[in-house]
Amino acid sequence: MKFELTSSEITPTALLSALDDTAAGACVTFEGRVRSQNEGRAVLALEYEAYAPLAQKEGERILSEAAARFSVLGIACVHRTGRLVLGDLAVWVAVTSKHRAEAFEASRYVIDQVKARVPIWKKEHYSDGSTGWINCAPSGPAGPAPA
Amino acid sequence: MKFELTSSEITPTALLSALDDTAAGACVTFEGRVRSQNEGRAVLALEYEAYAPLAQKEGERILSEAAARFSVLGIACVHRTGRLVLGDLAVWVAVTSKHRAEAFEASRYVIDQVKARVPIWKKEHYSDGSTGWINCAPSGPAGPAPA
Amino acid sequence: MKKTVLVRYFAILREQRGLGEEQVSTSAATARDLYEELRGLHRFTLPSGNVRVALNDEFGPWESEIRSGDALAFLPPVAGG
Amino acid sequence: MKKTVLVRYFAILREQRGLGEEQVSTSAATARDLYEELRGLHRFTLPSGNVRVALNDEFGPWESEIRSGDALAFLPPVAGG
Repeated sequence: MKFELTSSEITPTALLSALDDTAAGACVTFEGRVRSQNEGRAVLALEYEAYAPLAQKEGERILSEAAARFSVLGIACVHRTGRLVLGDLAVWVAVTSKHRAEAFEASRYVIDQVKARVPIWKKEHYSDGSTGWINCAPSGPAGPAPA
Repeated sequence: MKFELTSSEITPTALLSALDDTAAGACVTFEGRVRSQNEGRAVLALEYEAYAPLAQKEGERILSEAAARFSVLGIACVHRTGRLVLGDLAVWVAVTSKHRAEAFEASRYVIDQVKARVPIWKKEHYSDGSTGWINCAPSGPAGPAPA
Repeated sequence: MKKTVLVRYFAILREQRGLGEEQVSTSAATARDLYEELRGLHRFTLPSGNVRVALNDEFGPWESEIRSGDALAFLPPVAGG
Repeated sequence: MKKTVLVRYFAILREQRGLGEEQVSTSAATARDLYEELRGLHRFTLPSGNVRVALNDEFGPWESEIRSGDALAFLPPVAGG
């Protein structure tokens, strides 16, 4: 069970091999990538800023909750910080379990909770030169952005 | 959108790169692997047998259904045939989408339907030398095995 | 009147029959009649309620009428994944 | 009586403040009082209802009393993933 913040490229292959377990019949992974459009605006790059000590604690709490709720064998989550460009991997979740239902449910739980609770912020850089902190418009809702 | 039956090792890295798309913010993959235990019995190896022409058609129908039901960008499923040993990848599903909900739901739909509908059979080889066709006990239920 | 059809067997049915396919001469009217005939002959353990039939590489109802030249396949409960 | 606390700012608050952390001398009793004081001073656009507070690297309620030596962090709505 491992939660990690990293300022360098996320490499799923190495991370997955740490979860290898011949008791596991199922492995679900989620990759969140920098996409070219957000709410109709062309995105060129983005920055993630983390409050590292608390992000680490909250991330570990989420993985513990998932392990307690679902019958899983292994669980991992890595989140990038710093500047990312189109197609870069921003967040990666993997769960192994004996049966598939648990791996699906636990991985969904982890990414939903990470997005809602871990103190990480995203600033988008748009093709017109402007930038914006997601969810931080003064009158906007405080909920997490989709996907 | 691609469904494939293969008698050689499934290699997710190559398959994933075919799904690369900078419009995709989310990618969910499911890996089904040969696990060491099934219903309390130690498994050494297994064989998958497919009715290839109909398995191909039914697999393609499932991917079409998933693409029609969920807003996805890319979708793929590969299923092994032949003899597999512990840890081998038996089935692989990947879905890319703009937002994460669709990728989770579509990948779950695909694997659930593949297990329930595609004419593929599994024979397990146990550590005591015995073998068994899964779901084919004469008095047993006809539903698919978990995981 | 007898007709000749190709029958394919998979998984446990293939093993119980001892071969993967064969030409069968039968007077069975429907796919179900043919399965019951073959089940009695070869002592298949699966009742038709646990088996599906495919006619010419497509799933079909058990009540499908069979004609000379048809290809039938009897499919035990599937277990992919 | 004034106390001195460390305040950390993140994301849009960091940019609006123009720095990531500072020592603040304040007579605010609670975390909320301190945020409102700083918000007025630096024209933060986010009301406290859209911000969370962390006290000594742990989420805390806005009514937390603050003491000299505390480290507070003001957290805009998160957007990981």
